[in-house]
Amino acid sequence: MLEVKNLCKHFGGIKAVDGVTFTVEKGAITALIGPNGAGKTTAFNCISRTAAPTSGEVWLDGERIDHLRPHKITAKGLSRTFQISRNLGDMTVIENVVVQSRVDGLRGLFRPAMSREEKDKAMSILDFLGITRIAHEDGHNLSYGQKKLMDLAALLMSDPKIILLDEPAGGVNPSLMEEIVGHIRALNDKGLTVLIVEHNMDLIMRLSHKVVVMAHGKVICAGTPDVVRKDPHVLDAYLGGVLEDEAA
Amino acid sequence: MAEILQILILGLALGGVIALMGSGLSLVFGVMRIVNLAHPALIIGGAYITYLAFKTFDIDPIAMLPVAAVAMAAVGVVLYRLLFQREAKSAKYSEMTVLLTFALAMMVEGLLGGLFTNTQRVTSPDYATAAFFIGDVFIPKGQLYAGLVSLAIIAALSLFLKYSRLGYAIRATTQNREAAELLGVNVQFISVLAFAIGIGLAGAAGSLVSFVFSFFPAKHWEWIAMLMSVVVLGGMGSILGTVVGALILSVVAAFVGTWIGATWSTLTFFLALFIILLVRPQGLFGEKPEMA
Amino acid sequence: MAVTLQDSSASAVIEARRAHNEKLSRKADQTRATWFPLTLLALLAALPLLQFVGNYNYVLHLVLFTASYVAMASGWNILGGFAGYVSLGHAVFFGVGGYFSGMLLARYGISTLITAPLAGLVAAAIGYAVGLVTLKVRGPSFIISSIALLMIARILFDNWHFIGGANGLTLPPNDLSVQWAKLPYYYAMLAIAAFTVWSAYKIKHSKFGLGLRALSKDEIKAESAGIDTRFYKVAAFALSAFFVGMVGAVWGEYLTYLRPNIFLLILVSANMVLMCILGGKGTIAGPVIGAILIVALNELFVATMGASEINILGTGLVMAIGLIFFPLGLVGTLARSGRLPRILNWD
Amino acid sequence: ENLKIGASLPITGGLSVSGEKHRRGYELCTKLINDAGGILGRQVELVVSDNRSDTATAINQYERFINVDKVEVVYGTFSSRLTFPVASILSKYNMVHAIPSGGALRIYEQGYKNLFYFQVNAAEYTGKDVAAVIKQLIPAGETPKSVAVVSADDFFANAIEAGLLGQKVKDPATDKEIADLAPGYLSDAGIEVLMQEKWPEEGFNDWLNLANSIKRSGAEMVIGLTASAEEAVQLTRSLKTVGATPKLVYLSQGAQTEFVEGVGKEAADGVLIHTTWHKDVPFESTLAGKPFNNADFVKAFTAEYDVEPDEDSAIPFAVCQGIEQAILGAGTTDNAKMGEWLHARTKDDPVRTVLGRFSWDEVGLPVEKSHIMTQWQDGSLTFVYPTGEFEGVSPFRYPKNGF
Amino acid sequence: MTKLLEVTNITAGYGDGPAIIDGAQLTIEPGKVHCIIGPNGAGKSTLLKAICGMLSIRKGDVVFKGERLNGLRPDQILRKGICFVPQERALFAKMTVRENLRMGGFILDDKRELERRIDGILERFPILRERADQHAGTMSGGQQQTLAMARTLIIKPDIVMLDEPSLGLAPKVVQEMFDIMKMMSAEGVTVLLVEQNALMGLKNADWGVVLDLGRTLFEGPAATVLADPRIQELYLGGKKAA
Ligand SMILES: Nc1ncnc2c1ncn2[C@@H]1O[C@H](COP(=O)(O)OP(=O)(O)OP(=O)(O)O)[C@@H](O)[C@H]1O
Ligand SMILES: Nc1ncnc2c1ncn2[C@@H]1O[C@H](COP(=O)(O)OP(=O)(O)OP(=O)(O)O)[C@@H](O)[C@H]1O
Ligand SMILES: [Mg+2]
Ligand SMILES: [Mg+2]
Repeated sequence: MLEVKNLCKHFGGIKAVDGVTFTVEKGAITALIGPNGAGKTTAFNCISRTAAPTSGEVWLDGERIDHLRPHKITAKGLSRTFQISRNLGDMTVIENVVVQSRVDGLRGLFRPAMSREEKDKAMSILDFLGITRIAHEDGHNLSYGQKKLMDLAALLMSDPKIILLDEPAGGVNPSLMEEIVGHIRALNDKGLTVLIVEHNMDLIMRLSHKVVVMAHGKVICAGTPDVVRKDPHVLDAYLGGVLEDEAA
Repeated sequence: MAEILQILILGLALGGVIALMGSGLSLVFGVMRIVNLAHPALIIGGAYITYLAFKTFDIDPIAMLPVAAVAMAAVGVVLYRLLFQREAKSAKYSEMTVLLTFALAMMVEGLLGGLFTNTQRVTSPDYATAAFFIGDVFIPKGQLYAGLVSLAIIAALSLFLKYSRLGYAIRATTQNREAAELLGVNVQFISVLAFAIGIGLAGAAGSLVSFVFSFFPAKHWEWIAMLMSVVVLGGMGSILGTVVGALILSVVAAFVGTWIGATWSTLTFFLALFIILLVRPQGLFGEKPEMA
Repeated sequence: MAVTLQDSSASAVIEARRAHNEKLSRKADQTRATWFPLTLLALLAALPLLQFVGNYNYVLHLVLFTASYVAMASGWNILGGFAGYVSLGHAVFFGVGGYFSGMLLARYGISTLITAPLAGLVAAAIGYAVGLVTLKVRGPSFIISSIALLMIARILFDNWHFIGGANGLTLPPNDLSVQWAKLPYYYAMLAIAAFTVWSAYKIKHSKFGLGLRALSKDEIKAESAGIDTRFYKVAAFALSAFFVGMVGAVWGEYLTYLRPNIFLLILVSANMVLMCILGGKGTIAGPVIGAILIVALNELFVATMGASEINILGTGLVMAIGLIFFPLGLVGTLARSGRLPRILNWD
Repeated sequence: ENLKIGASLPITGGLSVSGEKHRRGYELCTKLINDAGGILGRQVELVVSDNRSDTATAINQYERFINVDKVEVVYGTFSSRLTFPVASILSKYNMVHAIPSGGALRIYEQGYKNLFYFQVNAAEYTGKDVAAVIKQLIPAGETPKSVAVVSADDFFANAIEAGLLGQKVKDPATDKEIADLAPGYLSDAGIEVLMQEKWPEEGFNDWLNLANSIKRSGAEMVIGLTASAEEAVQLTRSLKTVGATPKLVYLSQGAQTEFVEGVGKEAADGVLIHTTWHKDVPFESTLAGKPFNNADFVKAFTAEYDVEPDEDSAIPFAVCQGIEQAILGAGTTDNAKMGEWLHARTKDDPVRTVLGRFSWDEVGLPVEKSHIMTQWQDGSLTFVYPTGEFEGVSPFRYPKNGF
Repeated sequence: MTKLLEVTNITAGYGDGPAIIDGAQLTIEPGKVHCIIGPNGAGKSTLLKAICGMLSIRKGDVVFKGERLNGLRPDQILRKGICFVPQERALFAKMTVRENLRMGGFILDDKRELERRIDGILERFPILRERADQHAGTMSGGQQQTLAMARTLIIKPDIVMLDEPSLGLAPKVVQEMFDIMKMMSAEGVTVLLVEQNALMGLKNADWGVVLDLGRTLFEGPAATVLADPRIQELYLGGKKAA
């Protein structure tokens, strides 16, 4: 479904992403992991085109998308969240969510901002994430975790085909995280493809079908969770033996 | 050849003064995120101080520069406390200040108008209308002195910002007010200080301007757009950029003025602004924005 | 220390929280008062009846003048208030509109009342083209680019001899008697103002408006939310230029005199901005209230202080005080604190 | 009941320097009239409004005078650019429009009623007197052969330039030709134009460069048509700085004291400036029905404001005198009657003001008046032309030896 | 048992909005690691902000070494010895890593000593040493977090308050982070942290605090908190613990 071929992103001398190639299969949950500064977020940025790749190709459903503007990519069904939540202050949470719903054509532009159905849909998503009580709160008056949840809610509003989640569980309460995991899985069951960056190994191992490991801008290993967790490179570069501790 | 050299000299000489006029603007923006539309009006304030001293006590305008700078800096402290302190934490700060300073510009103009009437003034020390003649070319003394003094002040200021502890604190406060506060910077004090320095620069520029251009309270409207163009060309907030921008634009304007027509020389400034926005929106020395 | 679980107090907190949430949602669906602007419009439409009992030309002039600024400030609001791009160069479109229709009137005798929408379109086209360049930058850089736009337009108009250059262009006054001469422009301006306010309302409550608000906060986020930010903002620029252009067209014939330094003045732009901000940027009633206030204040200054620098000082002071105490504008700040009178809630 | 007279003036903004002086002229005249018992036994109340140099405001304020303040008579405003639209509105109200400043020919060709210009002639014809000075006061062989003409892109300056260079005056609205001034006063006087340059009305700073170009052109005469005294100062200072040495310098502005103050005595020396008024010219006029000559005016003004008056105060004073005489002459403040009375003036039965005698042609331009050409000599402004019309004319200094 | 910092019954909120913190209390003992947990939006960050002077305290007292801190500015509180690293990291995006560290020691007067300590820090964190001249804003999320944390070590405060220090860090680094924290407390720096990674947090802490709806619901030794089944269910992701 999503194919990344030889993607590079250089900042001056820094090769943040350096020839990354991987695929995300339709209907699967793929995890992208790696140490801090490995280039995961940068790869996300290049895929969703919020940053222009230095070179390389990105294909979505057999169509090349690395030259499209971000909104076009979103329109093609690829949505993302940001590691450090970007939310729209001065707009209520529900507006933040509804803004993400699709607008078709020029006439669609002048339809009412928030139709009944959209509002209901947004409320049900908020409900689903357990944040209905802040529906009318201002976007920038939220706590860190609330912002993350709002981002996720907004993402779901646009009925994407594939979602890119950048550390969705970072800063989210463990209890809630359990639910989010459940929801992601439920969405995935309905056919949504997921690419997820996370440092919570437990979550990754339970959730993903495939894991891609990056370090220093390169893919060092890819495969099923079980294969990856045993890979010595991964252990050394990333996990640092932590998993063993927890398993024990 | 002599002609080209001459035009170059005249452009550079004017550019030096414009650089000083713009640098305070750039500093206040860079440090405080305040787009100070009142800057030219305050420059005129400094010019009046200098003019009064020149007229009544016959004090040389350049000698008056420190006095004008300090006096205007004091004004800056008061203005900051009255106008900007309250809002300094707001997210919309930068935008709001554009309007606030627009209002300030009107107030300064009104006040100066009330005090000094709208008659045009200019100080005329001997050097203001004299020049060094070197063969075929000449260097106007007034502009030369003004330019040199400007560059000296700007250099001193840049060093201060780059290396002194207060300079550090000023830069840190600019970038992240909250963080600076958490690291022990008294951001209130730093803000006042930075603003005062900026307005002090306006005062200093006023002293130099007093013998380079003639002025009256309403004159500042003519300067603001030109100064802003210079600042944007150089990159908002970069003092080095402002200097380079001022010099480049003044030189280009001088050539355009001579070869194409005086009408079009002012156009140079604004056209350059558009071109720079087109090809390099962050300006010559500005920081690149997040998304191109 | 003993481990304690303080359950009982928790329920009190939950109660307080619920109350707060309720207050928030109340704020969200406070009903708007559309009857008020409609009544106001009806009253103003009937105002010229006064001419039967005396000469109230000056009153009409003031209303007309206010209406022109209501339209311009509301138009400006689409770009400045909704999309968050503060332009100090909108006077350009005022000038473009004025000159376009003015030249048609001068050369072919077609009244600007007919060609005003066309002038609006021309202004919009120019706005679109300019927007493609200047909307690449945000914040202060944009503001400055807009000032530069104004300066460039000024220099070009000053040197364009076909339209009279810096010397300007006189238009023939209409043949109506003094009593009635103002009426065509009065009604035209009133109509434009009403249309603009209505359009602004429609835009604000459309997908387009929501998108503009989103991009005014964070363009990258908006873009990745599927909003074509470049098109949205350029379209907003064009739309706001359209309304300002229409006003310019009618204003030109009303003045019977076109001159670059009547139209292409930073003060004209500044007035739009000031009215919008003072009234409440991004609100519907804001620009209207702002325009009325500023014109009224101006009148007050001229009437009470007559000719003096105090004029300028006073205007600046009012502006500063307004900004300091009502940072979101009159309407915006009152709404934020929940004290907005019903009749001013048009959103 | 007081007789209300309204005047909208640019007290603030770009034209404020002259605007303020105009106010003094009007105020002084009003005061003197009131001291002498008013007009037709009524005290005069002067209502001045600041239009901030803004056209729309100016129009607005005249309407306000008429509708709200209920003034019976108005005085004109300052500058061509404000006068033009004001003329349209006052014409609509059938008011007598006495114009202190607004000399562009186009204003008088619009068919407005009741215009009365209180200066010498339309700006386009100013060059005539410049040429006359050159022809009459400079020995034939020594006249300047070449000239650099630089001017502000300003209504008034453009108008003077059109006359000097012999351009066509057109109404851009209709493309109709209003006047063809060819071949122009300069070529008439046998002077070749080596350089011609315009600077924009606002925001121009590059004076040294302009001066340098003038110098390089090698022209023997410099004509500077500035929009304000400020620009005259800038231009002169720059010419001095670059070391230009023209034989003759004529400026359209610079008769004010600020000019010498700004450029210094030496630089000002020999600069030729046209003016409508000079303090030493022995014009005879009347005020409140009594003789009141120019010297009286200077004395009264100095007593009142502690500075000597200049042209910008004398002209509005004359406007005020003209209006007073019109009311007295018509015996009423009915503007139609006043207009008739003013139009009926002739050379022998003129309006008498501190600017001399006035009578007008049908469009409102004065007949048979010439400018007073003044020259800065040793820090004071002396008049050098016309010779033979009145006493006190100083000898013309030529050539100017540097700045 | 000595108390270093005592927070009694405080009320605080943003601007003139509702009280977010309402009746929270906290006792900090010297040299220990304290961990606050609670659901999203509970007010944890708000509480820390109130303590360090970023928000004004409406009611109640914050007493540090017997001295009331209410009403002091953040910079004054820092000088008293309380250092706060907020959740949003608070770095200077356009300054280099080294300059950021230098700012971290802004209150130190001795320049030489400052440089020495910076070198020490860079020694300890290779990630930072590699990037000493990179602008902080261009570093990855985890790198920024490391920098923010490292910065506090420069001035050796009495109390370090960390808002979710493990946020966005790779597992390996998280462990290092907690090790550093332990080391700090061993050196006599008292640590107060807020953690969503509650398991990790409590495991490495001495004292646990549960905050919800702006007030302290539960306070006790970390092990006790960790073991309490109610708390496990409500705040630690019950299923996991089960
Ligand atoms: N604008 C930039 N300029 C220079 N370097 C950058 C820029 N953006 C990112 N980098 C560098 O690129 C590398 C990859 O960063 P990225 O944010 O993609 O990492 P990451 O894998 O998401 O890490 P983390 O898990 O910590 O979020 C880092 O070393 C970072 O310093
Ligand atoms: N700047 C603000 N203005 C107004 N309200 C705010 C602001 N920041 C947070 N809040 C509100 O205060 C409450 C507590 O926020 P806080 O950030 O303290 O939560 P937290 O416990 O740190 O949550 P998280 O674990 O998600 O970071 C939230 O309900 C939020 O809506
Ligand atoms: Mg990342
Ligand atoms: Mg938090």
